[in-house]
Amino acid sequence: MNGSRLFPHPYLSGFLLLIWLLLVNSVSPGQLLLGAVLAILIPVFTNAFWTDRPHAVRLLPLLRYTGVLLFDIVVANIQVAALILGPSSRLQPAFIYYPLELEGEFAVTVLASTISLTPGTVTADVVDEGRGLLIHALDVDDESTLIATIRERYERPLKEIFQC
Amino acid sequence: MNSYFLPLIVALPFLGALLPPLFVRRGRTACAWSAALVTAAALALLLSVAAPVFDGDSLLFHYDWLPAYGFSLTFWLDGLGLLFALLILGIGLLVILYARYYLSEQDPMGRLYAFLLLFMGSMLGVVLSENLLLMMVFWELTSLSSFLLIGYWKHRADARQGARLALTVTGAGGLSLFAGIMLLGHIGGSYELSVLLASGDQIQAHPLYPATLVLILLGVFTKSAQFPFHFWLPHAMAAPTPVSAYLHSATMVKAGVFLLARLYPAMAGSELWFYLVGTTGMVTLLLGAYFALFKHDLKGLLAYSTISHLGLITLLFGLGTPLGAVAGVFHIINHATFKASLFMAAGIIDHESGTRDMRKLNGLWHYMPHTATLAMVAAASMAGVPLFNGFLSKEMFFAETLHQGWLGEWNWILPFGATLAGVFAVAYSIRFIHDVFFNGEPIDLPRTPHEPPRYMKVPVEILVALCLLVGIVPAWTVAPLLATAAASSVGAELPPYNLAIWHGLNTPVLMSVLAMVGGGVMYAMRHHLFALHARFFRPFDAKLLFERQLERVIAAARWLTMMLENGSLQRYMMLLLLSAVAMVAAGLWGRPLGGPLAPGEVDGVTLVGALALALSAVTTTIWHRRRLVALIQLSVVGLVVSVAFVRFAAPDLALTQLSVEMVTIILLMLVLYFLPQQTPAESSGLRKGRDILIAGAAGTSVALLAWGVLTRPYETIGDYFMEQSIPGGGGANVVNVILVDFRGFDTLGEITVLAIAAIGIVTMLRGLRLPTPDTDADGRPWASDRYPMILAVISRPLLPLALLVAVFLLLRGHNLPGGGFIAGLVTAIALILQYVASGTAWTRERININYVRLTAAGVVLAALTGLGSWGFGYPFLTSSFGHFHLPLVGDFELATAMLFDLGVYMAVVGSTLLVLANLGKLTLTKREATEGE
Amino acid sequence: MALLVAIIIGIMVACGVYLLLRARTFPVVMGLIMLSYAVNLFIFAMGRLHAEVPAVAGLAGDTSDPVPQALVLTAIVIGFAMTAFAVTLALRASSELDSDHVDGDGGRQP
Amino acid sequence: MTEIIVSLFLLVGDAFALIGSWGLVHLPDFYMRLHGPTKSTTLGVGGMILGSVIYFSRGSETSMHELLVTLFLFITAPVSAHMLAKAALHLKLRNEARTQNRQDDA
Amino acid sequence: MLNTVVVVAFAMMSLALLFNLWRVVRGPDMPDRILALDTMYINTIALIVLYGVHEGTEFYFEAALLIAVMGFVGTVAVVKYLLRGDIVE
Amino acid sequence: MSHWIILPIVLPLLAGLLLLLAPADALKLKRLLSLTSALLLLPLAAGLLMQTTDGSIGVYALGNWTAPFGIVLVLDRLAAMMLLLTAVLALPALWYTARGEDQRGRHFHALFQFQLMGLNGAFLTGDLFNLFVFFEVLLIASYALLLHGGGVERCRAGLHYVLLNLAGSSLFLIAVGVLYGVTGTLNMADLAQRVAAAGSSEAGLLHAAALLLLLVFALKAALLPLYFWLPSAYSAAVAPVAALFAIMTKVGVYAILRVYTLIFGSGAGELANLAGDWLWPAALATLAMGAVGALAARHLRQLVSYLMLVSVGTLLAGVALNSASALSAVLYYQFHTTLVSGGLFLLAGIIRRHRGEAGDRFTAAPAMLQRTPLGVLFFIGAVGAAGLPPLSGFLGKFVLLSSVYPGLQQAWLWSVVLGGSVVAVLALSRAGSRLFWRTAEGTVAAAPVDRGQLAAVALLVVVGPVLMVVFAAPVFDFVDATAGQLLLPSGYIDTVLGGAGVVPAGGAQ
Ligand code: NA
Ligand code: NA
Repeated sequence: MNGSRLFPHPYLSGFLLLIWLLLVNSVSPGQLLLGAVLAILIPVFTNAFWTDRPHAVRLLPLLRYTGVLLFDIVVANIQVAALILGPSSRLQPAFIYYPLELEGEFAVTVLASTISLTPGTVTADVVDEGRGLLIHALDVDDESTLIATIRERYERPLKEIFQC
Repeated sequence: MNSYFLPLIVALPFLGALLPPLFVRRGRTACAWSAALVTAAALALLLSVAAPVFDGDSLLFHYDWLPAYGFSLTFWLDGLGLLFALLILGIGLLVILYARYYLSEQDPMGRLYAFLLLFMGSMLGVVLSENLLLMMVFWELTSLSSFLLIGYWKHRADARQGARLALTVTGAGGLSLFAGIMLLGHIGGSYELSVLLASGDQIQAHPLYPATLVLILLGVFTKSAQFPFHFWLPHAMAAPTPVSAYLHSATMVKAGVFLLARLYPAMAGSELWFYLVGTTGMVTLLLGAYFALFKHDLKGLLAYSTISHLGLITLLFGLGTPLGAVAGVFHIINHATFKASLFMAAGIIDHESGTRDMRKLNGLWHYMPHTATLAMVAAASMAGVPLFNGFLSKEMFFAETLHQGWLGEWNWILPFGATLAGVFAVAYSIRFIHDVFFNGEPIDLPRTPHEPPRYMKVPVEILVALCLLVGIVPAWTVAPLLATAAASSVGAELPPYNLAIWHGLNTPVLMSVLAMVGGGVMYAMRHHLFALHARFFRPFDAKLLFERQLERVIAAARWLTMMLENGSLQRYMMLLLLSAVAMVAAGLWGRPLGGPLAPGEVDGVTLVGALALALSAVTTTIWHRRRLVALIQLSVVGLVVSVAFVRFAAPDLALTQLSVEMVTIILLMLVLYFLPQQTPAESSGLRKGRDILIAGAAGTSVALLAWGVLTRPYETIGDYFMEQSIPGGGGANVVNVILVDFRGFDTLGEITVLAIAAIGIVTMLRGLRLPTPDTDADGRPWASDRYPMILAVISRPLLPLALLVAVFLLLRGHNLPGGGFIAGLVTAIALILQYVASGTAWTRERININYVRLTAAGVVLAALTGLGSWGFGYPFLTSSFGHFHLPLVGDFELATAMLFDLGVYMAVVGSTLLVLANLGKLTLTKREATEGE
Repeated sequence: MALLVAIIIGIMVACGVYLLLRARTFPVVMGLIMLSYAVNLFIFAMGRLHAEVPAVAGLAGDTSDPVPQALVLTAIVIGFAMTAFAVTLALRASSELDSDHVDGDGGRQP
Repeated sequence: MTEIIVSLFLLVGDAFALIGSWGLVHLPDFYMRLHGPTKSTTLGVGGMILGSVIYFSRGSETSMHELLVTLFLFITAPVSAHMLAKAALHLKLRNEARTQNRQDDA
Repeated sequence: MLNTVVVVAFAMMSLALLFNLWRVVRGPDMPDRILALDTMYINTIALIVLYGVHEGTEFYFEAALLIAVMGFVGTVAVVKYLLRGDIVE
Repeated sequence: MSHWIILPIVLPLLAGLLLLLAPADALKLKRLLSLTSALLLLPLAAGLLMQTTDGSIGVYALGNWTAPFGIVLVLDRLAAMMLLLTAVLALPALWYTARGEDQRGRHFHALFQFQLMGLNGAFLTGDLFNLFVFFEVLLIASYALLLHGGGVERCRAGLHYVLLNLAGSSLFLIAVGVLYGVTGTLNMADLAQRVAAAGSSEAGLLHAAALLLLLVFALKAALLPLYFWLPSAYSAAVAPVAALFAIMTKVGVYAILRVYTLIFGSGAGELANLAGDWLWPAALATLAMGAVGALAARHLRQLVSYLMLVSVGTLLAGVALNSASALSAVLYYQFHTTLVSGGLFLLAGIIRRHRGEAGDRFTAAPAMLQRTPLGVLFFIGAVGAAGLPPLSGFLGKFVLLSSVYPGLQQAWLWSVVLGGSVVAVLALSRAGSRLFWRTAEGTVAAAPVDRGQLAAVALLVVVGPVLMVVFAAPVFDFVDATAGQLLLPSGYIDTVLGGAGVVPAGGAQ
């Protein structure tokens, strides 16, 4: 799947083409052609900068994961908004150590970002030489529930997506 | 007539000055010959054209040089000029001969002759110039060349100081003379003597005559060492004796009295002239004579005697009578001959005995009878003894002092003073003879004296012979020259005068007798007088005084300079800013400020933005001592400014402001790392208050200007650009079309500035060793995680994304907001993010571009795009564009301006990365060494 | 609006000037930056502030004068170059002179 | 109809942004304040951008490019938050007293 | 209706920005200021999007995009400064 | 289409860029390239000057955009003169550097070329904002050049120089902004017309902008109270850079001449000739304080720097007089004093290297090995710097002094200028005596003086001034005509605004 020097980054190229069309706000043949050229050329130039990219990505689980994430973000926002608007003295903040099952920098990063984007949690640090995350949560009743939620809802699907 | 001989005569010594330094390698005699031949050649030229002058004709060479400014190269040989030219060249020749034997082996002979010839040429120029500006040129040259001559023995402090003293006094006098001459030229309407000498009445009637006279006389008196400017002359005695013999007999000091003689028809005859010139002459005459007696140094005696005799000549011209002028000219001749020979004799004595101190020199008659005889003749002439030439002119002088009537009942004071000076002159002349050649035996002389080499005496013999010939048979010798010289000085028919030795027993003869007897008596009483003099006159050294005063002036100058330039940027900045405020205030003062336009409504968001802007600007300032905090505040200012650009429909500006601000902040942080994190509280309350006032005034000034402009309508060239942008520039985004087309030249300059700055920065950073802080400002060790993983992982895919955006911005710039500059900054920032997230080494491994070359290539591309238009016969930077159609792709436009913009892009990427990466690299070595991660 | 803009520019100039008069290089450089922000706004304002749409040819509506905008763009870039140079020079000076005082006298600190 | 949807998106987005900013002001310690902007503001901007996309996509034209901004924010905002938290941990910023598992050595 | 909404939205956005500004000014610690500044950048994007709707123009899209980029890079750089002092090493 | 006019800008630009592209260690190649460019500039400038001798004004419309919309280069007599002066100064300075001084830092040659580009651009441009851009080009290059060689003093002086000039640039922008805000144009000829036509309601703003601009130019020209940065900066620079800087102050003088004869000249109505009243006292005070500084100087570079202030004072006093003959004198004297100051800076550099630890300080030091040629050059240079005959400085001063009619103004000018000359004589003779005459025991280990460097000095202090005297008549013809052109700007305005320099559409193929 990871191809030649000429076309080193098929996902990236596709992604760039999409971005280009978004940027120019048009799907005219000219722009398609220009976008394709750029989508091929730019990865050639920047190939060296992204050598540790994920080798294989499973698209379907990725789409599902994205959907779940978007939904959770909306929910999280409402929850956090409520927390913020409520009296702050009621909040129970906590630092939580989250032991990772995932491997691979990219996958861990995606998980960390997901945690930061979702309900009341922020990945504060990567600890234990990359085997755990330190999470700050705005309001936690039960630490283990939170860990379990993250594990089930995000980490496992990511393992599937990145096959690691 | 051979009028072009005149400039040639003047030029010869100047050109010839090159010869002695060349010939000195072939020996001292050859060197002297080269100088002598040049002089002889000039003299021969002079004599070849001299004959008509004796008939009252004159020779004129004229070349219109700068007619608009009255500056012509006009030379003139009349009687006066001839006389002086003869003295200059004749005595010059003798001095050259004399110097050949005077100089020691160690003295660089070529240099002396070169300087001497330069001086000779300058003097010839002074006396032969007809145009006063031309004369002025040579006048200053005499000061300069005499400076070199006096300072010839540069290893001696007295020579150096004497030379500088002479230059300063005569140079300053020369500039005064210059002013006087310019005024004279203004009054007389010309700088040509032919015009000026004929308009004496008009000149003297002019209201500026007094100022003109004073200025000119300042030049004359300084040059001729008249009181109170006489003090430089004795110190000029530090020069080798041939130089003294030349400068102080026939030339340098005579330049002043020459000018008196020369300008006589134009300037003389007024009461002011009499009082200024006469008084100065009389005072100088007496003072010089007095001090001459008390000098123990042979040359010192001669120096003051010179001052005194110059005073005499000055007094004679000051009388303002034609016969006074005749006597003055005559005494110029006589003084030149006897004084030159006396200096040479003194030089021989010095040379052969090793000292010039008359208290040591005694009884030299036994050792050098020949020289003694010569010296005695010359001294007798100086004393005014009959049968010697000095007597004749002194008699005429005495006679003239009796014939003036300016002073009324005080008329007697002139003959009295003249006689008194005569008494002193006789006394010091006797001293010169008796103290040196008789008066017992010499007292520990450094050397046993003996007669000098044969040829060293020849010049003295010639001069002494002249003294005698003129003194005995004036009518057969000097008469024609004197007649023509005096006549041309007076500028009119001369009244009859008689050069006979004996006119019968008259008052002048009595005065002479009185002077002789009085002088003898005075010399006899000399020891009492010396004691008396020592009681009342502390030994007083003008040179030391000058040096001390000069040091004091220099100290004051240094103090003043230090006071002004105290090296404080804060003060300089304050002056600049205060001046700016003053300029704006002066410009706006008393004129209407506001214009007719309505100020326009303010909406709420704008107000909030304004508030945010003001607040963050103020907090930046208040907290400037906490640098990082202030930096954050400053970024808020930058952000709001770019939002303001959006608010007022200037997207290109907003984009640029945003990207530049980010690069700036990164830059500042890169630098701040090495600097103190806090600014010490060192401004006093007073200073802060003052600065707040200045800041307030500056802010108010700019606000007033803004208000004034914003409330006025105007007509702008911008409308033209709006119309022409598409048809002429091929782009819809007018701002961009201005940048790359209408005013592309500005942009070319701008990227050049960027490139130069980057080059300069990199140059500055080379070899810079900075202490890297081990802890942060609070003493906390730095975090150990150099490249946080999550940041690194996310940053990497952002690079292709950013490049895509950059290409997007670059391509659309011509029609929509964007352009090469913004695209360049986006690219640079994306790359810098890689540096931040993954490190310099990591990034450099992956991007192998020489940023200097990239920058240069960018500017080259822009410039070549500009040059491309030459090929089509259009001026630099003329753009062209066209619309094209390709199947599948559709319509698109290509413009050379896009190529130009690509150059801009490359230059921006290159220079930004050049700066940031090099700043970042500063720590690399040290950190890796200590942390070893 | 004119008054508001004039006042804001004035305040920014005043802040910039005050910083320019400080004794240490870093605040002075910040003052230069502030001043150049203010000056950029000032030049921009010289094209008057009535624009409704950007200076793009063919748009309907009141466009602003494009010339001052082009001038500001040039001025921003030049200002950036100059700031970069100045701040690097400040760094060099602090190393050479062993002080970040604008006159290099480290000894004047209390 | 579009106008109502656009208005709704704008208002909701705006509200989230405002609440996030409010959290920034009134929450008691840095770590808690961090939650406001990372989520609310991100979504707030997202909402407003959706509103804008709909607004400018009237008729046949579609204008999706604003989505890029949201996409970009969703990628970067967690990283910013993470970095800020890292810095806070490094600086040992004060934790609210009731925080479980405090990291400020207090 | 949209106009009214936009005006209200402007007011709310302004308020949000003032909150951010307050935190930038108030601190108390550097991360607070940086966070507030970052939030300001994001809210400014919202403001600009709003302004685009208000003016009915898409000319300001690039400005919004660039603010997002610059806000991120700026935040990262300042945080790196706090962590390591040396942001490019 | 004649492209000659743009070449003085493009040639050094391309040379500078090629120098950046050249391999870092190819010093000989760089010298060759740099010298070739400087050498070509000389005939180029001379040729351009010849083009102006018939009184014609060359216009080059960049991008083929007609004035007042596009940027035009304008080659009138003054511009041509300044180009020639730059070229004449640059070549010896560069030659001097190429004899070794260029190894003391990197990128010297490129920076030098950029500096030349900036100077030439400033002299040629007919657009006020473009003048700003070229000011910045020459300033940024000068900042970097000033620091060439590194070291504490250069750093300190450089910091002051840079920061003050940056503040000055802001003031420049404000002034240009106001002028544009009121008149709506940037082309100087157009500005002249619009200022002349402006109503009295606009006078205050225009006046303020004009004075602010004057201040900026005065900062460049180093006029009291804005010159304090100059002595330390110029003393700190390496010799050839200081020599090139001799023309930097003249850029200020040039700008004043240009703007206050063209835009705010006699045609400016209410604002006519507004600069003179300010320039006059400031110039005389600068002259006086320059003289004081010359007395106070402790080393030769410092002395030359202060003498430069004296000359700036002299020049601007002449500008303030604003009469044809005064301007003639200014133009003539400017040429002279720039060359001589430049030459003396170079000489100071040589002396500094040959007097051991004493350098060019006025303290006793062992005799220099080749003191005769150095002494001769110093003497001649000093004569030139003091404005004494027979060199051209004297002629310049004479014409300047005689250009003013008797009265109070004359009394001031004469006494200050002539007093300044006396002080200069005093200071220079003292300096010469200390450097060349008063020597201490011992010898200095130094390489023999480089003949090429001596030749560079001789070109500037001897050959230049002597030629200016020998050819004084044609030179004065030229400067007289230049002054006339400046005082009667209608020719300039009509030519520039008459659409000159533009190639008609389709007329090129
Ligand atoms: Na004796
Ligand atoms: Na670094």
